[in-house]
Amino acid sequence: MSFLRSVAGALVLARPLNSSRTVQTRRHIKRWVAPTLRELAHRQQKQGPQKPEPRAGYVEWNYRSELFAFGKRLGENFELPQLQEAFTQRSYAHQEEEKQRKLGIEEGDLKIADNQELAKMGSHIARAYVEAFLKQSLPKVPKEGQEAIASYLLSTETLANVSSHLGTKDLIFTTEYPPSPESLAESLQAVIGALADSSGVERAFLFVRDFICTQLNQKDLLDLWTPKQPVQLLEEICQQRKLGEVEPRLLGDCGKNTVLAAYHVGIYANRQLLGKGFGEDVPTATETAALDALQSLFDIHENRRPFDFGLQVETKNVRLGN
Amino acid sequence: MASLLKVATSTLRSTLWQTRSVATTTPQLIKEIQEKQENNVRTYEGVNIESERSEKLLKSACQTTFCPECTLGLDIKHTDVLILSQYVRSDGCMLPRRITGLCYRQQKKMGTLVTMAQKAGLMPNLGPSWSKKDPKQRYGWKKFNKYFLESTIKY
Amino acid sequence: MSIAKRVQQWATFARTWHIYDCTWQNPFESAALVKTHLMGLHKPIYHPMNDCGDHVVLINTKEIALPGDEWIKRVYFHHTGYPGGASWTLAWQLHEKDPTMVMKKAVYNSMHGNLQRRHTMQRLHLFSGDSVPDEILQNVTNQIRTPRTVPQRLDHIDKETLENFPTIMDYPKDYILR
Amino acid sequence: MSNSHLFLKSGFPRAPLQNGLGRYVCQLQRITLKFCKNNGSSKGMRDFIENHLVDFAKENPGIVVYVKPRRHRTPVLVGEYLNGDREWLSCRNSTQEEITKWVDLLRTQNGSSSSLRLRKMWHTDVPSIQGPWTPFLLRSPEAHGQEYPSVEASKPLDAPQTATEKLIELFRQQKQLGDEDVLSQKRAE
Repeated sequence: MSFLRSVAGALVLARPLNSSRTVQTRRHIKRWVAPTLRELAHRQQKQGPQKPEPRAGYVEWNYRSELFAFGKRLGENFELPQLQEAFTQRSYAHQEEEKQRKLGIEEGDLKIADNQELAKMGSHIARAYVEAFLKQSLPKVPKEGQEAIASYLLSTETLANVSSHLGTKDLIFTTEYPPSPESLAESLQAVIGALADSSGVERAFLFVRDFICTQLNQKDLLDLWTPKQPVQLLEEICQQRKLGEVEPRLLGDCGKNTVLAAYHVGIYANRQLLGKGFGEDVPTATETAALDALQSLFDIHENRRPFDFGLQVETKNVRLGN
Repeated sequence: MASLLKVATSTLRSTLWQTRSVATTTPQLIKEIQEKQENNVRTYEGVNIESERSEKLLKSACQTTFCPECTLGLDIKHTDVLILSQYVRSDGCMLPRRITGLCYRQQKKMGTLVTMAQKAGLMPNLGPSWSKKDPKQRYGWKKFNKYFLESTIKY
Repeated sequence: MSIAKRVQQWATFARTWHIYDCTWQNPFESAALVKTHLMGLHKPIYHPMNDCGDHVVLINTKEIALPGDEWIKRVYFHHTGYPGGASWTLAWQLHEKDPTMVMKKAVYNSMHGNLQRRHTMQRLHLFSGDSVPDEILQNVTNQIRTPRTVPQRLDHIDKETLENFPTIMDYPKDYILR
Repeated sequence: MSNSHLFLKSGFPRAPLQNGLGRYVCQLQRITLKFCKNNGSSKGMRDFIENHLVDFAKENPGIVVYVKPRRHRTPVLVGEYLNGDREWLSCRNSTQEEITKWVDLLRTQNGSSSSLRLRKMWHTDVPSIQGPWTPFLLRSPEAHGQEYPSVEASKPLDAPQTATEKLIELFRQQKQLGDEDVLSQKRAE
């Protein structure tokens, strides 16, 4: 009898044990998870921030369809080999040649075309068109003003910004990743050159207008070009246009003896108010008043009529004398 | 018939009005003895002096029943000192109603307005001889400026 | 940020100096007016965070006027923090001690619950009389109009208006002028 | 309510590179569709690929389409944009209509809008045409060069006409009437 009882007791004891163990394993939070994650995070931090890998290195990557999509996205039709040539940088081409020479392939088909002459042609077209565009949309601005604005539009960082927003970052063949602003700018100029070759100069002009000239929209033109001595410049212009002698006049002031003094100066030419300016002291106020007068004379005020990006610049007056 | 009745009552009232104006006490008439010399006849005559206010009198003020607010519609404040000073004697006391000819309500209102003006120190020259001519010299809190709100006058 | 933009912002947030004459004005009405100028509420660019308040110079704070008998009815409470340190000062006693204090406390209390209250009070300059140091007076470029007109005392009215002011009451003939 | 919006990048609705001013460029560069060939949750994705994917690719030649069949993985849509944003969308148990809607959303977005908290629904670089307010703007001309404190500038403008002024006015009218009578009498003689 006692034997039967002991067997039943053992059974009873065994059953809750293993059930609790199974319950145990299911509910129990594994104690090794947190330290492992902590160790992983620590090692990752020790390595420092991860270098961005190029998108070309992914599994799902097809260069040919990317090129095709790039052309279609901009609404232009390119020849793919020419576009590919536009994206290969000179440094990359040299690197490939060394690799192939090391492998012993003879000189014959070593030549990998790089985008230098395409870029040159593209930048030439872009400069010519931008100057013509500025001459037509900002007629009153003097020579060096238009040059300053044109140089801003064709500067490397503007071009780099435009090309990175068109998606050329992943398509460029360069030695280092991410591509440097110079290579981005160069590739955009090369694309313009390729476009001129494949579908004519007019399309290239439209491309330049739609992507580079539109960067002027709602931009403070005074930021791009501030005349050095505004007062002397204003005097010259007044003499040329016979507006009479320029004389600044104090219109008002705030808290004269305090640190936060503010002066309001108006510039008059034979009793006609040309411009008003503020400043923390009288010279700055006169300078800003002269700047304001120049802005209204050249019509580059903040609240001027916005640029008309739909205008067609006749190709004849785009001087392409290369 | 109604117009006849109205005419009768108005004449009755005007006659009554004259009699009331007879002063009970004997008036000390102020006369000025004037001396006139005509070819050896010198005559002395007592003439009533003409008060200097009469030529500046408003026409509408000469009616018998005149109140600045009822007839002219003036909303008098305690700062209208030029108007209030006409109802006040030189020693600052308010003239009685039989002299000012105001209705009862206006007389009481004018009284409070005059006291307000005097307390605010706007009429220092119309005060008793012993009063301080400069309100700034008054004692304690009285020397500081104060003003009054006419809305507190309850009638 | 071109120079034109920088200078434009400098002018937009410039602090103008106002002057306010408290003669014959109720301190609490004028406090509401002064508060709006101190905090910059009168500017269309006001925002609690952009601190665009102006300076206000208060002159003749000794000449403020209180209605009726408020001089003896209004009481200012102060406690030194030590036991038995409570004290109640009547308005006229406080005004006698420091003529600018009534106006100062009025403006301070009108900005009730404003966290920058003590900072804004720095921009308030109180003068009991109308003698203001010259460099402060040069800063002033605007005068705030008072809500109440200043009453004129009878003996200060010029002779000419006294002479030909119309009379609305004439003495009866037999009246003896005393 | 989740607090994720507290740490979201905040900004204003901006068209990248003045998009649409010169010409419109679709901002979606690539779309990747990951799905499982026989798992039930990818059924919607598989239907979408069979029925609608080819038409989608034809309509939008500017978008590169990648299809990733992965065994035992939930279906996922990943959109990559020209400004570098990457939008990850799980389409587990969603029907093909829903997936078409999500793909349309991805195509018409500027960037991953779920990661940007819009502070305002508009943006302009030229906020004011006449220039911001300055204290010099509405100043009365006679205030220029005026000596302060001045009694004249301290008077209230909207003070009502006092009884004294009204009385003086009445007296003046009375006198004028008087003069006219005298004149008319003189003219009558």
